[in-house]
Amino acid sequence: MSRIGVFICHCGENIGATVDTAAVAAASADLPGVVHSVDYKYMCSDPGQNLIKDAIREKKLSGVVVAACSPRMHEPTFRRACQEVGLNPYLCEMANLREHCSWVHEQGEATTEKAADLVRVMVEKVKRNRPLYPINVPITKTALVLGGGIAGIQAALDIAGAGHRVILVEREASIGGHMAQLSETFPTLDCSQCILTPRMVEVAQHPNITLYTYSELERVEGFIGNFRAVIRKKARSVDESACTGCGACIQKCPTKKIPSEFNADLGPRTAIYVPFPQAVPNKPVIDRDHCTYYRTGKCKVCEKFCPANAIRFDQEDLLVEVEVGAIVVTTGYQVAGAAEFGEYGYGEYPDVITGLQFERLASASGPTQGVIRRPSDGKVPETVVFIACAGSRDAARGRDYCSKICCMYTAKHAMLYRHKVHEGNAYVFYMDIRAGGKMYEEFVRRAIEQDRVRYVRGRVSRIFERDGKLVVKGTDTLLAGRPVEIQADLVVLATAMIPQPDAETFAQKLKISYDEDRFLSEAHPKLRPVEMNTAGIYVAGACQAPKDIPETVAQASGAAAKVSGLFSKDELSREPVVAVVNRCAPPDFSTCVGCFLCESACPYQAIEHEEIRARDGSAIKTVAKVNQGVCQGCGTCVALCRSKSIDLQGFTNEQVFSEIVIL
Amino acid sequence: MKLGLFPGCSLEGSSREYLESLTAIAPKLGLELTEVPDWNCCGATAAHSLNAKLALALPARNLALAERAGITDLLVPCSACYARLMATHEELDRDEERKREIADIIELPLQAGPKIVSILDVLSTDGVAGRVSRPFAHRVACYYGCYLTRPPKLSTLARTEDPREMDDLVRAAGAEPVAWAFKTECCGAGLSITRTDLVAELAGRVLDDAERRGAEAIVVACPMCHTNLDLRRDAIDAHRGRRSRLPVLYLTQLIGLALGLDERALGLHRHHVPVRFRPDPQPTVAQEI
Amino acid sequence: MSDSGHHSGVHPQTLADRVEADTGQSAFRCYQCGKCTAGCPLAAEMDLAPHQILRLLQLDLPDTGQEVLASAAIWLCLTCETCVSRCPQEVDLPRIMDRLRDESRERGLAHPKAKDILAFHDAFLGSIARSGRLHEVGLIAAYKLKTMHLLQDVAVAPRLMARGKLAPLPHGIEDRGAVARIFAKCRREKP
Amino acid sequence: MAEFEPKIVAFVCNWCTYAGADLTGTSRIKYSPNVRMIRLPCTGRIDFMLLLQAFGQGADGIVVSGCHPGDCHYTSGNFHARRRWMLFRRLLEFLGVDLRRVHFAWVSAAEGAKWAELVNQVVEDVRKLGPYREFPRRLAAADSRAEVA
Ligand SMILES: Cc1cc2nc3c(=O)[nH]c(=O)nc-3n(C[C@H](O)[C@H](O)[C@H](O)COP(=O)(O)OP(=O)(O)OC[C@H]3O[C@@H](n4cnc5c(N)ncnc54)[C@H](O)[C@@H]3O)c2cc1C
Ligand SMILES: Cc1cc2nc3c(=O)[nH]c(=O)nc-3n(C[C@H](O)[C@H](O)[C@H](O)COP(=O)(O)OP(=O)(O)OC[C@H]3O[C@@H](n4cnc5c(N)ncnc54)[C@H](O)[C@@H]3O)c2cc1C
Ligand code: SF4
Ligand code: SF4
Ligand code: SF4
Ligand code: SF4
Ligand code: SF4
Ligand code: SF4
Ligand code: SF4
Ligand code: SF4
Repeated sequence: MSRIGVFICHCGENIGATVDTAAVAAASADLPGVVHSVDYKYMCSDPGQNLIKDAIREKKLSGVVVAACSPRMHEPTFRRACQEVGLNPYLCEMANLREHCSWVHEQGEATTEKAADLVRVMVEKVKRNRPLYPINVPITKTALVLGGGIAGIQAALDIAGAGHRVILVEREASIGGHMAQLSETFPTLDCSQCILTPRMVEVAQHPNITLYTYSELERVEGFIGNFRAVIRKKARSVDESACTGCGACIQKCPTKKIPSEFNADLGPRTAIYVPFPQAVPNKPVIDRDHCTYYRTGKCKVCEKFCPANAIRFDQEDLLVEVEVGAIVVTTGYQVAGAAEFGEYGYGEYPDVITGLQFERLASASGPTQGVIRRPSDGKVPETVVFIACAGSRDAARGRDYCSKICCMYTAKHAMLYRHKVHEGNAYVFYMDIRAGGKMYEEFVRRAIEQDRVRYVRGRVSRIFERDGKLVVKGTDTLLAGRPVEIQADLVVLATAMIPQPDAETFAQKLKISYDEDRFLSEAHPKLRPVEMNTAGIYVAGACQAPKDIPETVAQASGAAAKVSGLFSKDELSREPVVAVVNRCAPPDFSTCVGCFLCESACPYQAIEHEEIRARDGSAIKTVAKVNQGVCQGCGTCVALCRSKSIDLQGFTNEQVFSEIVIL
Repeated sequence: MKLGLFPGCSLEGSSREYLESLTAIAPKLGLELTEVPDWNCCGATAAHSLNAKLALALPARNLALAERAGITDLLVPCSACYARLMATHEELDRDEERKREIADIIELPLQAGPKIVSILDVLSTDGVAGRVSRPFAHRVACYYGCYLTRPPKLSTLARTEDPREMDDLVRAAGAEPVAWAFKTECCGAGLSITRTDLVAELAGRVLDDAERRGAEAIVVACPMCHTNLDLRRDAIDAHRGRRSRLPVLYLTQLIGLALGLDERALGLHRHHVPVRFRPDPQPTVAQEI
Repeated sequence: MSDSGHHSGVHPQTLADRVEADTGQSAFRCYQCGKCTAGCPLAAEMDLAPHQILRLLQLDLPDTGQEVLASAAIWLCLTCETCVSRCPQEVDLPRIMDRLRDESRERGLAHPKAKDILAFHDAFLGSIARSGRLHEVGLIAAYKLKTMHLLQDVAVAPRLMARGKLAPLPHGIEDRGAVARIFAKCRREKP
Repeated sequence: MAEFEPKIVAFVCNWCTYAGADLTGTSRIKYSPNVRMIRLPCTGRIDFMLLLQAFGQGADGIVVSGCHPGDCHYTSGNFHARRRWMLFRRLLEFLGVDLRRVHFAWVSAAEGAKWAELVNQVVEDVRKLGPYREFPRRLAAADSRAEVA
């Protein structure tokens, strides 16, 4: 039998002046199950709280209703008071007599009546409350960082710096990502590799970081604090521990004409290679698709010349299982490529290139040692046309979004070109200039005012080649659509930043969500920008949306701070407002019929499958099971379950129905 | 292959050599053509310039007649008619209500309608290559014009900005297609009679680029293109102040020549710019794809 | 009469609204990049560049609609579809142009320079309405009469005749009634 | 005769509408006292049985209100609610529920005034419709076949 105590607060005049609190207390005293009912001036004050504590002790209360202000204000206060005298805090509920009653209605009978109703409803509810206990999950204090671009590097270093272990997985042969490919970076024009490579080395040397390059995530299971991941270490064909990185193999490899990914296809590489000289680790891999030995069975030149006997043609992929408490996703982006730009002749004319290719042309470590030479004949171009928004803001290509960085890098490219080729003409065709960042607008103005880059407002319709020139047909919309035709030597397309080609399958593997453009979706666009919906998984960098390096690094540090916060405790304690699937006696075990409607509805992927087995181990049925570490308590599953097998603690069907019934 | 045929008005009049050459090569290439009974004009530019409903109804009647005649694939050699029929087909497909309205207007039932195919869809490179008896060994510029390639969503060509299908066909016939920039630039199409001055400018640019790349002929698959480049040549010459004798051939004529057919049967004598070739082509500008 | 039409009884919506209602094409999709104009073969000849036509539809100031309907540009558009093929926002300009021509003529706003083009279209449709197919000799004759451009093209016609390209008599279709009825049904009901 | 005072039950989510109604209070905006609120974590938790139950229990009108789409605390919860709403709108209609008595709304934590307006509006609308007698009777009749869904 319930023994409920009701405590009506006057909140000074706030409630007392409008609601007849004494009448409410009197009415409540008559409710079935109520053994104690008082009103008092300030329930939240120490004497007020003591009233509650004393009553709990003296009257052996099994539940408490405090009728006062909004539970959003003082629920924690009163629940703590209950707990202090041994009553489970979840047996305390509040009726909102202030915000929802006295402050919004005139003094009068109807208002007092409503106040009494509100108390009655809560009394009915609290009778059905059950003690709940915070959910504690242990935390494995190791973070898994997926993707070794600047985002992954920054996150790994920050987490490792906070004293936690990090496993960094990069699928290419070296970490560094796109930043390693850039020449100089806006808005300061520092040399990209100069600021990046020290951090790459730091990663390699950090005692808390384990680096897996040429590796990918195979699968992952578990939940926040307790993930188990399997990493596939792809066969390098080189024994990393034996290899000294002398490079003899690379020099001798006769297969030399493979387009270099690092140089954005503007230069060759060998079949055994490191992506670039400053690679971390500086150990080669054999590209088996191109290696003569793997294709024809003959060659092994590298093996012959390797002084360390490090070549392993028979090496196989290795699966490594790791346990981690948090995952940071930093898988980056790609740039939109070839086939897309028919009207610009990309792929047709060698001198129509992407911005990323221009970075390699402008980079001192690039195929032209930083001299801007056009790919077709190696001439230094006299006129370069840059085309902004190539493939971005382009519904026809299924991409409505702005890539955000290209306005800036286009200004940078034009500027670098003008610095390197003083006589050269640089034109930029643009629609809008988006330069919202610290010193960004100033940067663009400098390109226009000092470096005399000529900006033409209008999109280019077509490019064709004539007499060795690329004829760029555009218009100037600021001059009422006057045709602007430029005979260019080189055209640079600021191609869109797009998600990795495998973004969807990758996201599905991790059970995280992505948006219609296939960028990963953060939990809240403003307030939880580095968390994913799935607890324990964080995101940073261009895999979430197009962004530049400063923003990427800020987000990476943010994600790292979140991870460090999580790792600062040994156990994770959560509100027990979570869903549970019921259990009942054999032979049913649960009324769950295994339809998994709940699974499809749960926004947090908290529903798992559980096999119920008989004593002899034979499977009886598969039912839903809520992972309480992941469930956020929204209750969507409850509303959908037809057999009423899943219920939300704290807001059970029984509780909510009883509230309605008593109304 | 059995095909329905919608010749369109031009092919019965000013562009009859297109129809003549098509009918001449068809049996050689195994194409059996059945004309849509009692077809009517598709309305061309005039109808859709002035009356949206008419622009659907006129082509729709032809679709319905073709369907009634049991035609499943309908060849429309004229690119302009092809574009009108494609557009109508697409719109009626998309909009059932519109379809019912139009069926009422044309007083004929219309279901799915036949599949509409262009001349480039039906000619196969293998089919041509296998039957060439007199390779057409000249450099030519393949001119696709507007209506075969646009809008890209309806076009059946793989690369609408730089299509290759016609180039492949002439190569199969022994010719050497030049890489040039005006494959799909507009020649002025429907303004041929009313604004000959503009056509002279636009068609002139096309001609210019073809000559510059050393083409010995322009190859077309559209009566409008042919009219503008061939029949309007004097106007173009006057506009540009120089004379050009670059012949303009229908694709079907070029293939016909390669198949060894008689020039007259292919209607070459009907052209305004005489079709003559130097025996040993000496390209002026060397451009390779 | 104001063309923004907020207060006119006959045209309750703006021109942009009317265009959208009939063609499904929203002028507001256009973000004024100018790519249409950059590729349009006739932009240089037009009094309003293609993107400017859309801009005027968007602006909807008191006289902008009128300005569009009275422009020569809408009559010059060749419906070559170059613009829509490349438009990043997939705005079907030629379709909008068709609709603008339609209303321009209906409301007697057609640009004087459009006279010939209109005459040609009318002659063309007249020819089809009569016989179901286009009769080129008839068309040219009708057009010349309408425009009094009797001398233009005189050089071309006999040459066509000589090469057997022009048939002096029309090839009509059999069921001319069917086509005549289509024309009758498609005639716009006058408000 | 005293004016009919309709009984309105509001199902609201904890994060947006409940907080919005708190703000109505903090701003001292007055509204009709005829409403009783049931707090739930999310509109996604609202299942149509709850609505039936409320009508069965004598409610004359119902308000369902949560976060604006896109602002849901639980990311997609209120989309589920909205989609399901379409479905059970039909079901409610089938069962003979007077749909004019069910109001679906979005009230955010910042929309205190909107909450007051909404409640007043619904109270007025339902007052005009009069007490809801037909449905409870039907429900009682159907009670033998109890589990409706
Ligand atoms: C032409 C151009 C010029 C630019 N110039 C500038 C500039 O001047 N200033 C500036 O601030 N920004 C510039 N940027 C932007 C800059 O490149 C990005 O902001 C930055 O590189 C984003 O870093 P990231 O780590 O998120 O992604 P990335 O650099 O793409 O790194 C992602 C890494 O993850 C790896 N990876 C991907 N998938 C997986 C997987 N499944 N498993 C394991 N590893 C995976 C990739 O191999 C890669 O190493 C420019 C961009 C371009 C295209
Ligand atoms: C008109 C307008 C509309 C906007 N709309 C949006 C929008 O729709 N979406 C969006 O994302 N952003 C919007 N923003 C931007 C948004 O306001 C800011 O991004 C955000 O408020 C920045 O937060 P903050 O904490 O850095 O700064 P602030 O909000 O300025 O907070 C700084 C705090 O520090 C206190 N403070 C200052 N000096 C001291 C000191 N010496 N000691 C102690 N305390 C101090 C201040 O009193 C203040 O409380 C808008 C901004 C404006 C102006
Ligand atoms: S075996 Fe392969 S990697 Fe080694 S040298 Fe030969 S081609 Fe190069
Ligand atoms: S030669 Fe051997 S030791 Fe030297 S880099 Fe190659 S694999 Fe490593
Ligand atoms: S950043 Fe600039 S260039 Fe890039 S898509 Fe946005 S507006 Fe276009
Ligand atoms: S200052 Fe503000 S309004 Fe102006 S461009 Fe920048 S962000 Fe836009
Ligand atoms: S809990 Fe309910 S919804 Fe989920 S699987 Fe079981 S029966 Fe289906
Ligand atoms: S309460 Fe919400 S988060 Fe928890 S299992 Fe149900 S749907 Fe998922
Ligand atoms: S190309 Fe499209 S979006 Fe650009 S100005 Fe023209 S119509 Fe507008
Ligand atoms: S369709 Fe009209 S507006 Fe568009 S490019 Fe052609 S002529 Fe210009």
